Amino acid sequence: MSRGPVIQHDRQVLAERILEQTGVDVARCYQCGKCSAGCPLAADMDFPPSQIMHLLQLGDFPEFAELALRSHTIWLCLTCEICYCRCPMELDIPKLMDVLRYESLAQKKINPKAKDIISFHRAFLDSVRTTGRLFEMGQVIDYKLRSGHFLQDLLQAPWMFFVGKLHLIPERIRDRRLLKRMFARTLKAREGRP
Amino acid sequence: MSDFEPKIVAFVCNWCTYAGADLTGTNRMKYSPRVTIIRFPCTGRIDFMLLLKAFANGADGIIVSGCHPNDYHYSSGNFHARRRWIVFRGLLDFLGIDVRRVQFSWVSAAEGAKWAQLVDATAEQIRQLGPFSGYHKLRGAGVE
Amino acid sequence: MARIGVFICHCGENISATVDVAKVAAAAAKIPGVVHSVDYKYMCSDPGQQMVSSAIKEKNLTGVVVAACSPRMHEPTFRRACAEAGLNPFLCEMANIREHCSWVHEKGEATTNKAIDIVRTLVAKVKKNKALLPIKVPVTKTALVLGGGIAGIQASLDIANSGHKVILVEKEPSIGGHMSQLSETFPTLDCSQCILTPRMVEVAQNPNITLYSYAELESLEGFIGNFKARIRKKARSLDEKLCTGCGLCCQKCPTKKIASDFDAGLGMRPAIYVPFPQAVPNKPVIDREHCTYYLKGKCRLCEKVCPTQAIRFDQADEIVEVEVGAVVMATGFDIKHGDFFPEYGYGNYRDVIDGLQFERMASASGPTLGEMRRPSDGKVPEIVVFIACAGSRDPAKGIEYCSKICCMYTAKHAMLYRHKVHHGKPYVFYMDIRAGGKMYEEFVRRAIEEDGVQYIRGRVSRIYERGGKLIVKGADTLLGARPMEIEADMVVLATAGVANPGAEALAQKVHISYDSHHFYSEAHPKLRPVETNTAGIFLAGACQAPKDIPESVAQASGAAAKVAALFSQDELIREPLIAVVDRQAPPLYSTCVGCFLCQTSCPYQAIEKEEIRGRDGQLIKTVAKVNPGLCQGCGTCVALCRSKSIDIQGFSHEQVYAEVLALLNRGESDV
Amino acid sequence: MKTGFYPGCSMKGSAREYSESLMAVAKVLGRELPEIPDWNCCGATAAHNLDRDLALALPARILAAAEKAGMDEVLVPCAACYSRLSVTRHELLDAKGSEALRARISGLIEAEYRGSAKVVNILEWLAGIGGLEGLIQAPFARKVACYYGCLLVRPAGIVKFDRPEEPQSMDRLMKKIGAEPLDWAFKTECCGAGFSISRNDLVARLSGLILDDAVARGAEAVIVACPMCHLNLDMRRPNIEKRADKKFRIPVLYVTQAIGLALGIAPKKLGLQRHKVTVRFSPAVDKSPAETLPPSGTRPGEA
Amino acid sequence: METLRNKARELLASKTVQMVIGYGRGSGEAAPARAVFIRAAAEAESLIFDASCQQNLAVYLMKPEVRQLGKAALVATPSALRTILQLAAENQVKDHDLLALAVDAQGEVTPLATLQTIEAHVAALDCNLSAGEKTELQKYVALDPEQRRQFWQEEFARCLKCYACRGACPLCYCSRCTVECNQPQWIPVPAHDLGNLEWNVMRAMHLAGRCVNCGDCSRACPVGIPLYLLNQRLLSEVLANFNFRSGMAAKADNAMSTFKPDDPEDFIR
Repeated sequence: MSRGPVIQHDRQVLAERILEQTGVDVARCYQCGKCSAGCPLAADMDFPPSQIMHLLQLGDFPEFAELALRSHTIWLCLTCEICYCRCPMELDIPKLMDVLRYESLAQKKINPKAKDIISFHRAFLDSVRTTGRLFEMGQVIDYKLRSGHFLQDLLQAPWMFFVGKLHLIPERIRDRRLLKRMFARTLKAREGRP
Repeated sequence: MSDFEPKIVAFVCNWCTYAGADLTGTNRMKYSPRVTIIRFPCTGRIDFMLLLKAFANGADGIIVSGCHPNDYHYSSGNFHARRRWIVFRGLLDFLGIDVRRVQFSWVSAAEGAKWAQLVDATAEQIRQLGPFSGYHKLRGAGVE
Repeated sequence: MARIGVFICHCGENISATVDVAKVAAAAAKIPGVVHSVDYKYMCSDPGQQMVSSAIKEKNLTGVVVAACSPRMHEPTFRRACAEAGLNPFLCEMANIREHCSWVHEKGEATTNKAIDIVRTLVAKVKKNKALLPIKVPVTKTALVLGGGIAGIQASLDIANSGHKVILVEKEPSIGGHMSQLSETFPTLDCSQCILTPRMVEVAQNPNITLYSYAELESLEGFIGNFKARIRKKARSLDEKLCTGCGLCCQKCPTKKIASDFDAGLGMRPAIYVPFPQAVPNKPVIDREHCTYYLKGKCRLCEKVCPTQAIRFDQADEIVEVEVGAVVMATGFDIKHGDFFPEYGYGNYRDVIDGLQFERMASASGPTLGEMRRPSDGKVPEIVVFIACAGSRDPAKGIEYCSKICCMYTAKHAMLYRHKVHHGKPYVFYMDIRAGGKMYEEFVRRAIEEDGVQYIRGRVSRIYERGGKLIVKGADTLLGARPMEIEADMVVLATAGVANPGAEALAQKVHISYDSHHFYSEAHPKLRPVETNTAGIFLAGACQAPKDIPESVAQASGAAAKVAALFSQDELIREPLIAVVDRQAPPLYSTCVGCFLCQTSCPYQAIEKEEIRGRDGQLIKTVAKVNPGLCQGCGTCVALCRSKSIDIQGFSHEQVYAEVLALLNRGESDV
Repeated sequence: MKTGFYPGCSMKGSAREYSESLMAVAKVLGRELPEIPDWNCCGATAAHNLDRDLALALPARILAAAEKAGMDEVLVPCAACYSRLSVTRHELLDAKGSEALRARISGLIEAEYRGSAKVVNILEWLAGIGGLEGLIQAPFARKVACYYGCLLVRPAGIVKFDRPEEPQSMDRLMKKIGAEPLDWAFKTECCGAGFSISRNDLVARLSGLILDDAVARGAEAVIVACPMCHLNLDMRRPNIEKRADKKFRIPVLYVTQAIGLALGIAPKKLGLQRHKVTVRFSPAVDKSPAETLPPSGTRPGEA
Repeated sequence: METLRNKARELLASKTVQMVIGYGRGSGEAAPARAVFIRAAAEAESLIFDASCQQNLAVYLMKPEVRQLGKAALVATPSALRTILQLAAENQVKDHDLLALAVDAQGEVTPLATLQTIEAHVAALDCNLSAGEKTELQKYVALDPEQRRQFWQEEFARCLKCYACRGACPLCYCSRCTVECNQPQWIPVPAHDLGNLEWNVMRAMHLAGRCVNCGDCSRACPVGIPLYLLNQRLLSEVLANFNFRSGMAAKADNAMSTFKPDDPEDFIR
């Protein structure tokens, strides 16, 4: 590392995979920074969106692409779409972020700070997988178990229950088997879990 | 059939393809001698009847080539030519005349290498198709 | 009976290394009609040319084929040699056996045979060649200059000073264009008015220049050297000859609150007005859309106060017809206006202004008399944010190209602001600073180093108003793309430079091509930058692309030089390789049936309708006719004509037909 | 024209008042809104964060079910679900390479997705209903901050019903019921969306900025059209206030609740009692407190 | 039929037109209808209109001897109406040169005095190839090229170069046909295979973007060559590639004398 990043030419770079999967050509970005200027969470990100784009533009240096995959940014991105909406080159950054998340998951390069966010997503989808819909109560419990944040929001639950917003029994759809098959062929197949 | 050497006539425009073929020469790139060029001011000038005349008089294949659209000496003649070729090809095809014997192309004045490739590829194509004897035989007595 | 001479060149060894030239010469000699066939080491050398010219004389040749290099190389050489020997130059053809044969094939029989084929083809062609005479077109030595901005002014003065008449047409009431709106100019900070107004006065006083202000081109017909233009002089509603420009009417006009275009909407003007005090001509116009008399039928105050009784409420537009030999397009540009950038509140917040508005604010003759006062409340803005590329380099909301002038004028604006508000703070959001040009980079450095303009690299995402401040949300991409907010008092957008709204319609009117942004297209991006594809029409200034003043002036002088060169001769001489429509003896007159498909296909509008009339004046038929001044000889019409009534000289039906047959029919047949 | 209804999961739970108020309003307007049979969750943020095919398949199954039930359009009141369904429809019908993708997703959902059912959001749906003005019982004469959030107006190329900056459709709707929509700066800024549970610190900050601007401009209520936005601005109010170290008393109403009040529907039927932040509006013209208040729960400032 | 006759009488009596070009009974029982030129109101009863009236009478508009007789009213089938518009687009017919009497299968007669009204009338017609025509054309398109070549060779072998196709075609109005050019001789004079092919290729190309598919060339052909197939094939090409239909507007630019920058060019290297 003391020599600094090293160019590697003989590999398919991340930017090319992104282009293939999303049609977003990172080469079109000319680093005006408007995405970062408008991003609601840019200040919380390790690499604001324009910098993610630049890391990908320098794809001949694998270490830079790696920084993008290991970034906290890709998990903080809320898909609020404001960057895409204002990008002068009409680059669909939110869609690109999706691909970076998939790559980060597949290559097991998840930023440790993103653990809670991903736990929440997993809990959410588990609920959908088993019932076909989101079972808010179950999901929150699942999330607490995954994240270890047992005490957070403890005070909310009774109130929600009281005003009729929290159900104790999940709603289930009829064709749950199909849902299971859909999960098995997508997320589960990708993650290689039962 | 292996010693068959096709006769190919190239109808080209003066400003792009003719100059492109000049560049091929200046760069000493080699290509098949079976193709001979006839110079026109513009692809727009090329009458489809001339293509028929070439086949009738023994051509096995034809190249028609001019300036790329929008990169053009006479602002739009090649666009008109393109339309004409679309219809002419449709007609030839409907008459059962093998349209692979007419190769249309855009070769600019800078594309010397493309010209050489085009000629060789066309010559090879026509070599595979063989002599256009079916058409040549149409020429009955008393012509010309 | 044809008597053709064939001259085979060795080109040193360039041809003879792979082609058996002696064999080619021998084969050529056997072609019927060939009476002379020789080969020589260098045909293009003096002795080689001498061989051609003596053979023409001795053998009484009716045609010459020089088999050598590409005609693009030496056709003019040999045609000149033929002409000098008394043979019409268009009876000489070149057979290209070098670029198209000896250089591209290996030595061998096939190569020699191909050379023979090429020679035979050209011999067949030249037998069908006809002697042609160059086309002469008379030239009207008056130029029409459209647009009276700095480019049109410069072009007019240069043409007029070379001794030719100029008709200058300006659509606004005064010449001066955008340059007259500017406060100071980069990189010298000259006062724009100070350097421009003397030129405007020169235009008014030059006897060679006829100025039509408040006028527009109605139509343009004809071709190089011979255009007919119709100009609409819009009604000024006053008699220009009587008006002395005293200005009393403007002072007394009761309708005073009309947003002034000249002041980019920041200032007000009356309904009868001159756009600015130094206007040329200094004669007012009545704005009929706002004048009380035209709206309500009452008032006529200006008429009452006018000391020379010059007001003419019933004046109508007037059409003037002029004949000109050349046209200079100098119609300038516009900046992108309106609500195209909602995230910046442009068009919504009054203190978000554009570059031209800033110029008027900074101008000593502007609505604030040069003081920095923001439009909403007239307060001096303490913090001003300048935003570069507002719409430029932005295919999503603006235009994809770089408007070129904004980097420099933004630096100038920030600098001028700092000169006027010493304690003020100017910030510039930019992505790249494009300061290529003499003293340009130095100018930008001066803004940063001496005038303390703070440059921030990044684009602003959004601007919103809160509590009388404009909150500017940006980011600094040099500092980890950190988002930042500036509470500004005023924001100046360097909005994109675009073509004038009427540019497309005007281009169609004069038949010149334009790009997808409606900027006018030059004939060649490098080698013919001031000409259009239409002969006789030239370009000057920002109607071609955004340009700064020095570039506009340089191009205007270039266009003027082209016009002067055109006017230096009484007749234009053109190659006669053009299309002609068949003419026959009565009763047929022409085989043309007048379907006029040729007319729509012609890229040059060179095909006209000709009415053939009998002695009694009765119309017999309408047929096509090619205007030799406009035809460029592409031949698109020739291939389209079903009755083969159009032919093209130099590539005639007979010539190309003979070539095809000769190429494919080896052996001795003569076609 | 058969319009189907996709409630989405939160309208069955944490946002049930949105559903209740919608149904009450639809009843007055004489519209039937049959639910899509056996609908499933759209996958929300979680699915597209983790797996693209799943993120497309879940909404595709919903849309295919709507098609099968003969629905020409589907009303999706939840902005987040609307976004997922719209994006899916775009990807499977209009985007480059959509044909192959459509085939693949149809395989996953074991049904053919054709794309015949349109997806409409609540603002589009309400704008399409004529004669609303004539039904007003008590004009909702309040200064309101119309909060569109992210997903109703973006991405502009896919949801094309209003412009992405300075949208106006909700403002127009509010004018129809007698409210005064304010010009404010945070109409389309993000509230923190799906981070309500996993990163409520971020939600507290972003939502705080929104409330701050609305209050500063004199708004009496924030109007929303998204359960997530409501959750963040209303239920997360204690977190917001804690982070901002100040109190915000401004209530947050679903667009259907505001309309319901103007139509004279009783607050309880509109589910106003289920809010964290007390809503003191009643359908009466005068600004007296609502007759039925939520029985209990955490009042602003009590958390 | 009586409506038509009455209209003709009225037009002639009022001198609105000098002549009505219409259909009359041919000689013999099964003979097809033939063109008649009615110049007096009294002759109007010889006018007929029935299923046998197929000829495109617009062809007579281009004959100088007919033109000399003054303004005509033309009994016009849909093809004839489109021909009139196409001729107008080619500057051969001007507004008010003629009056069209549009007739349909029900015998309904609509007088159309201006090109604009003809345009409006034509716009309401179905100008697509009929289902039967499409099926037949498709049959040939589906053949392999060699079968198509043989088919046409056999068809053209019968061609006599009598030029009846040209004579019947209202759009073959050139005062000098290419076939009559001899400097150079573009088309060989004798009726041999090559000359026949070149003649028919040339005619088809010259009708591309112009032919309105009236079918009179095939009806005129004494040896029954299905020339309409060539024309239908090219009008389908023109429609598919350039989205252009001939004979729909009096001021339309021709498909073959215009272009679009994005015309297809996948066949060009």
